Amino acid sequence: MSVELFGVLLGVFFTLAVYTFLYRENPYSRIAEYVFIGAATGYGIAYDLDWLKNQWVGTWSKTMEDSILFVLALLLAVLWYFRFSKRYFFLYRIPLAITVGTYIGLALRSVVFAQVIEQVRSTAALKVVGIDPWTAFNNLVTMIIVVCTLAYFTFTVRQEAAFWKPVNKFARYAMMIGFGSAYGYTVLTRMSLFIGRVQFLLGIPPNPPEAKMFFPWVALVLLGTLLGYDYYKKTKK
Amino acid sequence: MSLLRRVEIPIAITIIFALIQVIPYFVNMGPAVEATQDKVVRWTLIVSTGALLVGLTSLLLIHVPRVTRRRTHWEYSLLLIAFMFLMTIIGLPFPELNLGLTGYWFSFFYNNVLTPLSASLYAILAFYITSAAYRAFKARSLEAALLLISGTILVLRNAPLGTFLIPQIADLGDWIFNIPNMAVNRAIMIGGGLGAMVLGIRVLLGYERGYLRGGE
Amino acid sequence: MATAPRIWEKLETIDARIIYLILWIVILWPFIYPIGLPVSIGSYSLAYAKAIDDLPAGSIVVVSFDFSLGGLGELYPIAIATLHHLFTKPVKIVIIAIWSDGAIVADMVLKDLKPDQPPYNRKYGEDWIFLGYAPGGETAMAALGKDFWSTLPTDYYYKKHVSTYPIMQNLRSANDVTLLVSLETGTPGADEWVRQWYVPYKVPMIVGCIGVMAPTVAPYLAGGQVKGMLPGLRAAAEYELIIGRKGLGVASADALSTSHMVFVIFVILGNISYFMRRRSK
Amino acid sequence: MDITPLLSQQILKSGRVSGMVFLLIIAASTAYFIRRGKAGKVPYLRKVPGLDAIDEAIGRATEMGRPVFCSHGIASIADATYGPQTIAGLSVLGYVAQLCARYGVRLIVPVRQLVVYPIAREIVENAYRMEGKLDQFRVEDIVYLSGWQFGYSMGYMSLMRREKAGANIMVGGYWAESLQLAEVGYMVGAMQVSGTANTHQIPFFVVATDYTLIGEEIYAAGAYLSKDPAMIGSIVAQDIGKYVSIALILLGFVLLIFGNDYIIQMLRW
Repeated sequence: MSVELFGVLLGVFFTLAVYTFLYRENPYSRIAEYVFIGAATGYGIAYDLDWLKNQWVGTWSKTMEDSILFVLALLLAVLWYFRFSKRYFFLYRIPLAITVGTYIGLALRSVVFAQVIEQVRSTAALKVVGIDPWTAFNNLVTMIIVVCTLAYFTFTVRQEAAFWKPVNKFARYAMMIGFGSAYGYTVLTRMSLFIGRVQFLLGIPPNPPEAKMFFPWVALVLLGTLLGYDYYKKTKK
Repeated sequence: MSLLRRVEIPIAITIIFALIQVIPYFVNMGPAVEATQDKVVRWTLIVSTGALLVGLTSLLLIHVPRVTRRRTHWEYSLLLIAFMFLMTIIGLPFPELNLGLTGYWFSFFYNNVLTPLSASLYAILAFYITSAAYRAFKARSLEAALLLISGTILVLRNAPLGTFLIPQIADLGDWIFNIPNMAVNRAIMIGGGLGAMVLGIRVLLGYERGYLRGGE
Repeated sequence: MATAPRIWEKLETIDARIIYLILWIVILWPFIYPIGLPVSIGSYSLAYAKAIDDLPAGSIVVVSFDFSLGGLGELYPIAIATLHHLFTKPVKIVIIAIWSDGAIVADMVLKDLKPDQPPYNRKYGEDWIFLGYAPGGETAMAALGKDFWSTLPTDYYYKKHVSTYPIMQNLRSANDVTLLVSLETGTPGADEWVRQWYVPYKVPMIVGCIGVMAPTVAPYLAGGQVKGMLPGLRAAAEYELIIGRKGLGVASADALSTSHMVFVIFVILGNISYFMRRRSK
Repeated sequence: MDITPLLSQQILKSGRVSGMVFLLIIAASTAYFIRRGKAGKVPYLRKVPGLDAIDEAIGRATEMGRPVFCSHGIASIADATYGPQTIAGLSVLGYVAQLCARYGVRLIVPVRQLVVYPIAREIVENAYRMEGKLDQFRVEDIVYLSGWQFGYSMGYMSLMRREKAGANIMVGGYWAESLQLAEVGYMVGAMQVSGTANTHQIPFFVVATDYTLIGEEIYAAGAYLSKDPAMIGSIVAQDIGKYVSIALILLGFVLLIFGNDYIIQMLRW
């Protein structure tokens, strides 16, 4: 068997091994799980090392000053490792604080625009006059839903006044309709992804056509052993 | 060292690095400051790669003893360690030796092991999305009924057969999706943004210590 | 009637594995025995195709692969059909990737399509170019918008400087781009492109995405930033029918119909059993 | 108000002023209400059923003698958009760990991000220390699973099946794995509390888990559970942000009916 063909066999085996998990947790799904975690971690390390090398070659080795900064960053990076030291564990908080600080800063400045200002502005800019009635109606509905849902989530107001009850009800109904539709829409993606795997198993191009050859046999072996084992255990009881 | 032990030090570092990103973003301090800002972000990325060491060590701390002490499932742990080292070694950034992300063997394992595993797992959602709907899409109350109805309409809208049988369902489905769903998402997004901002401010004020919990 | 309620009770607490098995069957079946259920074409797909059809000769189109191998199931047919459509038009095509795996995926798609061979016969470096992966996510998008050359200095296949290719002479920043095609599964994706390319440079966009991302793109369609959208496999089938090149999308349409219908049947069954059991109580 | 001089002298950046003002309002009110809370003026706080359910979930797991799973999402703390969700999840983890230590129930924390791993470990370890039960803390139960999304979810699902999770608490940034975890959690009979601000994943949590924290509720979780008056005070700032947003929307909307787009222009400053 050529290496390429063996690769396809591996692909078919791991694909089906994952789906045996639907039946129950079993040695095949466990192999898939541990191989995946191991390989993915290795991939992550390789990927980061590659990234570090590119950073050094591409950017930081150009000037003396940058080289020093790069080395300093590496030294700080090593401090993470002190998490495992009983005495000096607190040192790991320094790289942590640098990381958290930078990203909290980035988050503060991006969230305010992307999630708040832009959303508020596009809601306030919804027109109800000078356009066709259907769009006007939709815009009005959108605005009301946004305002009611926002109000629904307030934490620190005693929602006792009479108007709260209909507002909250309306918000909850709108949310349920919205969540339902998002759920329903996602069915499409999930089915499509599985259809993609089925196409792989059936060897439909661009997938390697050899997969079709392996699919029934691997499926038979996996299912046969699992069902056989369970049947054997049942009858022994 | 006793000074470094204090939790105020990391909090101060957090604040300084956060403000480096925030203030020049709003107040004009010239291109030099902005260049520094970007540089700090890239520099921070290098610092955070160090966490790799921690992850690697903690994985080994769990799985090596399992293998050496022959605990349950130790064979699988061995498999995990083997694949981890395998991928690391064939992925070392030395293209001269045919290693690295573009090397033959790295691509081989990427295409034939990682990809099928990842894609198949992702696709397992087709099953869960159906079983979850089967048990939870039930008209127990008006709210649940609304969820059920709008979900079903959208499923019918996306099935090629659904729109063929009931052509109007495409418009109805799109309306539900583009108006109520979009509006709800927008409101949740605004609220979420506000929550994230308040949380960020709490971190800067040194109150949110979840991530630094402990101290002395 | 003691048995009837028991049936409903059983149906309500049915073993999930039976649902799984049925789903396997209804998705495998149409690939082995195609049914040929009809597909109707929606407005988003028409708008998407129109955006490409309306391109003036010589325009520069940037196609960005913003997804990894996991998104192939839905985006492969979209990517193939889109590039096929573009390669049959007299436009210049620049292919990039904002996701690291995006470059691998793009390479795969291009290898399948072979733009330099018939029926396309498009010259690499002159009619089209593949620049590979630009790291940095949203930052990379912003940088590309400002300056293409310094952000992606070399091409993917030959690692030669972009200045040596004729196609790149007229492409320095986002201002030179007539249309941006983002094929995306999430972050960074369409959202970020709108922020970094539409807002400052007003570059029109079309988006091919996985179904779940449709809600995040829909507001931009309404707002006019995005001109057309292909959400998921169903839209891929529609688009293939529009451009008259049947591929994986059309082939999957049957399986989509059967799986969705089974989903609906399950929901109906679940509700019937729920009400029957409640009534018998 | 005219801000052109500030812009023309290039002190402030055009297009960013509105965001800055909004951020300042939030920052000032957070600081103010924290101070007020510290002074003993604790604001009224409505019930968040999802958060109250955490106690119940842990109690139930304890009774059944099954472990509690608690995760904080898959986003890195080092992420400009989703990092705050992880911080929110970690605050919940601190609370959960404390309860688990108190009741003597096993706590399993699946981790996806390397950067977050040491933090999660310290949080749990410290909770056990504060309850005086450091001897019961098990390092190997803070599990780094995989940096790959689905490697993580597969490991998480297997763990729940193998260890027969009694409760599964998920608060943080979740993506496609949300439904995988929720379905398997349901199948093993765990009581589940979930929460995320990722709008496209909320529907799956709502359908498949017992209680769901929606959007901003996760950011208030740490303060809510801590019962610290200063922290609770800060939640008022979240509401103030909402009032400002609602006011801007309504005002802009009404003014636009009369052809005035002042508010919309203002938000472009």
